[in-house]
Amino acid sequence: MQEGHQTAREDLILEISHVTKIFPGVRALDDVGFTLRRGEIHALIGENGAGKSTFIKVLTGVHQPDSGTILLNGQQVRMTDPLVARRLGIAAIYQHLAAYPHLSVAENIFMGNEQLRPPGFISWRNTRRRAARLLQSLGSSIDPAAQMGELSVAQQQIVEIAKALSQDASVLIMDEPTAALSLTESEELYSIVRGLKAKGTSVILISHRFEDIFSLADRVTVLRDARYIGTWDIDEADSALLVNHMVGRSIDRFFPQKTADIGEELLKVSGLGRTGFFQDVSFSLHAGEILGLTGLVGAGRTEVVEAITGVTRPDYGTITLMGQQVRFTRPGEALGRGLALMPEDRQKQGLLLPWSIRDNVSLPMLDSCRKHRLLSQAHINRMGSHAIEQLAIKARSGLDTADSLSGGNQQKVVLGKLLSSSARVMVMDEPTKGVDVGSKAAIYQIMCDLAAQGFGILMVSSEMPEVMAMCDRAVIMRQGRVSTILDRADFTPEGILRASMPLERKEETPA
Amino acid sequence: MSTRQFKPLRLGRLLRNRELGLTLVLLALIGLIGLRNPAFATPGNLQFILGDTSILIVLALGMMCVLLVGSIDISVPAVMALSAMTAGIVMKNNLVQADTQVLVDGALTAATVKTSTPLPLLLLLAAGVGAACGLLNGLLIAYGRVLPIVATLGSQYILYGLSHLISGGQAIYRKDMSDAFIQFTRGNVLGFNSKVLIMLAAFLVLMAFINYTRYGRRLYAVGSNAEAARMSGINTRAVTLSAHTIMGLLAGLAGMLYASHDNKVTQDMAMGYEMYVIAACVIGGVSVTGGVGKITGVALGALTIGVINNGLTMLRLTGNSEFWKKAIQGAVILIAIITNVYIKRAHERRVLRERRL
Amino acid sequence: MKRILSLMLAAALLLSLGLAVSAEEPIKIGVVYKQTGNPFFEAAVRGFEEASQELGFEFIHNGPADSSNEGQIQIIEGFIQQEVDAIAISANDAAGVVSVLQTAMDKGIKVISWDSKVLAEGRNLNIDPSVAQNIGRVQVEEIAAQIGGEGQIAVLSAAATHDNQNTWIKYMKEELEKPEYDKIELVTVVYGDDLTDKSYQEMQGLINSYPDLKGVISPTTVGVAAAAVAIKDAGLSGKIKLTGLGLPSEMADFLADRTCEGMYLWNPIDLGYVAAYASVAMVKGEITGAAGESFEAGHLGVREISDAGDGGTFTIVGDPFRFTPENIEEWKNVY
Amino acid sequence: MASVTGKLPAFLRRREWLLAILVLLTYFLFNAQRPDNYTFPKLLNQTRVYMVDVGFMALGMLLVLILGDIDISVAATAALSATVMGVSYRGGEGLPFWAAVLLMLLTGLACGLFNGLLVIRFKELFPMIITLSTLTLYRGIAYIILKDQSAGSFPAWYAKDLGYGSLPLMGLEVPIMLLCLLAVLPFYYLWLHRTASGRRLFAAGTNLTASRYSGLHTDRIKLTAFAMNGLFAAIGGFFLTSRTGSVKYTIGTGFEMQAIAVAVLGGASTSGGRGSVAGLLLALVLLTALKNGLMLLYNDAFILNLSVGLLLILVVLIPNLFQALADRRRILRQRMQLAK
Repeated sequence: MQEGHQTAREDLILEISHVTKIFPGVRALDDVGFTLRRGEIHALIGENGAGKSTFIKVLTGVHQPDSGTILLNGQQVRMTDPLVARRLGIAAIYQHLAAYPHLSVAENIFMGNEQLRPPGFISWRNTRRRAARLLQSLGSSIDPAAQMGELSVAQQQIVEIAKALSQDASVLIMDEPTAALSLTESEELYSIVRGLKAKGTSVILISHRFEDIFSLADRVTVLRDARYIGTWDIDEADSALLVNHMVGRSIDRFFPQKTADIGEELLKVSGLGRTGFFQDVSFSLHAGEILGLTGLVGAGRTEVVEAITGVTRPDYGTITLMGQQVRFTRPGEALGRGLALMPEDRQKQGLLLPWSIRDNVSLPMLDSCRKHRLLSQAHINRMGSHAIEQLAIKARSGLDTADSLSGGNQQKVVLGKLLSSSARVMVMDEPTKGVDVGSKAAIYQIMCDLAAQGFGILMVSSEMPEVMAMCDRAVIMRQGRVSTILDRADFTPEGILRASMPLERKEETPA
Repeated sequence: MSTRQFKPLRLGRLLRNRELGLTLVLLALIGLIGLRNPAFATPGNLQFILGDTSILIVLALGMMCVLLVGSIDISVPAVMALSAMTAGIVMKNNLVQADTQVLVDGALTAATVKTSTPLPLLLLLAAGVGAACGLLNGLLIAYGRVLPIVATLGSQYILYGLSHLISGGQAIYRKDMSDAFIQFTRGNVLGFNSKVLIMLAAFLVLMAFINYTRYGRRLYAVGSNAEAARMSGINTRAVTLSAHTIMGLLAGLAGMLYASHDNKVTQDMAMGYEMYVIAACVIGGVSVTGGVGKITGVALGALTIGVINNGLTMLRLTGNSEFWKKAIQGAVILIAIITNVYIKRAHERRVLRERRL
Repeated sequence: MKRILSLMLAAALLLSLGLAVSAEEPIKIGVVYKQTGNPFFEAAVRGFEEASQELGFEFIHNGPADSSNEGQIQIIEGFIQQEVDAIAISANDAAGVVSVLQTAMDKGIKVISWDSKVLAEGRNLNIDPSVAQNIGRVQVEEIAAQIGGEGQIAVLSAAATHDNQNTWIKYMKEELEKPEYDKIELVTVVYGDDLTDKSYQEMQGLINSYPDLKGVISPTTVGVAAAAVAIKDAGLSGKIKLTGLGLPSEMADFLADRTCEGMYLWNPIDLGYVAAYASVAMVKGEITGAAGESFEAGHLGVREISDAGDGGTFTIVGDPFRFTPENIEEWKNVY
Repeated sequence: MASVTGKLPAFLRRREWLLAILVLLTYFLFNAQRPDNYTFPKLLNQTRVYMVDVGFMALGMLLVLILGDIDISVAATAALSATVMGVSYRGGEGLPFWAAVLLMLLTGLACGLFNGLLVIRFKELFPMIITLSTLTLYRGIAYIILKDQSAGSFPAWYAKDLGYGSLPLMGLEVPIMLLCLLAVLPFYYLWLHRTASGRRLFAAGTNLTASRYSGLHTDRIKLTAFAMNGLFAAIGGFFLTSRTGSVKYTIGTGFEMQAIAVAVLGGASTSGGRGSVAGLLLALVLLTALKNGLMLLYNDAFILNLSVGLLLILVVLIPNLFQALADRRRILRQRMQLAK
């Protein structure tokens, strides 16, 4: 399937072969090849952590590959920094990171590509005018003078798209451009991308949404564990095939069989609201149950679980935990009452990266590791080894530091930390984000085991297969409200998607 | 594009306009102090305050650049001392005295004229020394990965030491200064003190740089999101380096203003001044974490400090509380920054309330 | 474990060496002044140099970078460590160095304070540049003469914490009680903390707040120079009269252009010279510092030691010297 | 962490070893220059000048630095505390001395607590900015209380025996002040490195968010650290006053920078999560050896400061450069393996 031979060389705008990128201790790309035809929309898919982000950064000159070649229009290029890539006509929309929250929308769009007027001063009038025009062409009415940090996630995404479009690139890379968009906004984007294609622009599209891929892409390439897996024409591929290649094994053996019985109500949330983030959120969680909380990026899922577990304080509504009304001021209080939160960003919120496994795991329970008022290293060691054993963490010993572990094992350490406390309700925010396939399966198994032990699990997830396979029920949010709560029997991909899609600002109704 | 829909946002921006708020606070302060001592609110005194604050403003502009990229520089006064001392020594060594006659009130009077190295050259030298110091700080921070506070704390010790070494223990006095240098901060153009004009020039140049050039905007980009800046091809280290160099250059210049104004250069010149500079920036709305801050705000922040300092001097002259001065100064700064926080929080709440769910 | 090892290693090596050698050596004097880089003290050191050439003693000198009491203590401890025979100090804080100087005296080191005294219990002898009363008096006389014996005057002092400043101001006020000064009104005393820019601001404040101000006394070198700049900048040279204690090198231009028509200071070279002679006499046991004793101070002649009224003793160097536009040329490059 | 560094000799990677070597170098260098005055017993005697009061302030500062915060009001806190002690004792006419000391410690605690409250209440503000204004405030209050006066006439055992006395120990005269510092260190060490609350302090400094998510009461940890810093500042002021024998409102001006320099030299980072008692002690020893040696050799305050500044920068910079070099070498090695 490595198919340089299928296409004539001159049709290829971009040809990448044997690219390897090494970070200290990690091989982020391993001998990856990829071709992009002129005027083609080429989808790149893979699980989180498969190497897509590194791949983009190599293409845009943020990282330099350690080996391999990149041919642009048949010429070998060396992109020593992002400016070179931009000059060569490669533009990218990044999933995160790329926004300057303190600056205006217009300035965000033209940062690094300023609208100058002689003798080289920035023309703010042109900047704003062009920004407004670009945003308009995306069907958006965002004020170019608004401050970026005050926009919603979806609006920021649109600005990022406008930014990439402003560069008139011949190769456009889009990393999850629709992740936070409404259906119409997505449609708008589709037509823009098709228009670009018609003008001869080549597009690399990275998306989780198969509907994006099937409605736009000409070809699709799969990456897995930093390696190239294969490339297919879109009409040769179907979602089952792609998923199998992405996970590397058949999908039905991937998710464990859940056996837990649903028991008494553990957690009840009613009328919960936090100004500006979400409102009127009500649901309940039972022992042995895995409850999904899903919706688009920016729908308010993380904010809801943060308010429940005391990270932030809700403005309205009540939370009832095991029959008692509670209101936590910090996660520690929640943990003490049996409500544990596994946060979304394990590197920033979950772990102390420079610390060892055992020190991470024992952190919430340090008071129980004391002997004669001093910490007992033996006790801490025991906790570390116990977690390693119980969760099958791949490490030489409990003394390994968290930053030396793979994503999946890091996530297990976070879990181990929470399990060392006496929690009964486990809130997991994107538990498998950026986790390799093997660890994913293991985490699913652990979740089922916990449910069988009588835990109630509230899982925030954006991955539809995950929600459909793991959850007993699913709360679907849109624009800060609960749009519906579905039982497992009623799960359909279309149903969940329809419930997640934002209501349109204009008169159109969702498809 | 429906502008009507976003009107609330525009209104919010207007309310958030902290420059407006600061101006009001400033006027209120002037009014209050003026009530206690009418001599305070006279145009003459206000212009004096403006002149007196010019040096602080020049320094605060540089500090703003450094804070914007998320760094800090506490070696500022030592840079001032070293630059002024270097230029001062050159000036002293080249000093020529001549007795001439000048026309005073229509009559020829005997006078001594002192000339030395041309003033522009001296200014260039001081600015160069300052920029070199800033560059050094920048190198340590951007390329040596030394944390800004540690690096500039160390360089403060070093630079003061150097200015002592080169001075050989000798301060520079008025008698060692050329007339041009003494007059440097005393000229009067269109009714404005030349310090004010120099400050205005620095202000305008920096405003053009920060608001209207791509290099200036990069200061914001790096401070707002360094990772994103790196991904869009901005050399974040070079930007940090240049911010520190600008700070150094302005400190060198400010050192000359300070020396001319005081009629002397000592090796411990301006010790402790960095705190006022940082305070001016913070009151003016610059975030110490980087990415936020407006040049007009900084100027107003520095003026607020100037008004407080001068006001306390004037207040005490009619009252009798010399000993309360320091505590009041600390309390006023504290209250100012806390008020800022409350204003910002109120604004954030308003934005959240206006957000559509 | 490694940490403990490293500590022990350091300690052991430090312990292994520790021999002090002492032999018959020349007299060694440690000179402490208020601040490094101050020309007044540089000049005083020249006085010590002069005396050391005449008497053949060694001396080391040092002052803190920031005119702090703590810095002086650090230096004194260093001098004790170097086994000096006498310490001659101009103190930043009369009380703050008493304890450390007492330990020095316990070790047989003689302590002489000069220029700015140490409290009686921390010194063997104080050398005042001049009689404090005289210093206060001459400045009042000077300003009275300049303003024609009538009008408002103000005092711009260093810090409210400086003993010598307060003593002088006290004597100024006593002097102003006299009937010939009835028409002179002392409106206020302000403090510039011996910082140039603050002194300048204070002077500016005086100008603005007292439109009828006729004269200013600033008994501090930093203050009088800053006041001169402020008066000149305000275009009031000759309209507001200025006197005080000023450095000729710093004030030269202001005397030349008559912003200041007369000011005082004692000769720091003589001050150091006398202090050096007193130190040597005391180390040699010729004097103990008791009232009634006297010693030979080289070319400056015999000095009598008398009771200072603060429980200790003192001697003086001479009368403050009056600098005028006429004589400034010959002094401005001396100190 | 350890696995990331490359070729730099293992023992140099630990700040403690680097400092120990520097201590020895400094000692031998100056000892060779001044064999009669720069000796161990004499150096030991100098520890009270360079080690004790700054040392106590640095102990407090270390806690705040481990959190990744900074407190530049410590010297002002020490001054205010000492002022309260001096004024309440009033040369024997006021409170009994023990009560004055107690009041002093409480003042330090209160100042620290006020800083801490501001820090946790206004998270938008940098502790540096907050303590910059409380610095002026605290010293201003001391000025209001004491005005231009100085307070003194303390009991002889305090101003004389504690400040300047020493005890014979193994044939050496050891300053009593130093013994006080050394007596506190083991407890401080155990608390910081061997108890749950010390551990939590490091956790909060390493990653505040993750610590909060792990159930730690991060606000309380911060409050405690700042309060204890205030307390240590007061203790530092207590020992400083025993040397000066009297209090003025300007006492200890600039000591905050010295305290920060000591803690940073000892391995603390202003970005948090790092610091050790052994490093701090070695940094104090090094500074004592260096400053005293320079004092003897040059008798120049500015050269002394210059050297301290240079030392501070080099000690932080050199490991960074080695680290960068090691990282580069490691990647090169991986690339070579790739080529094979």
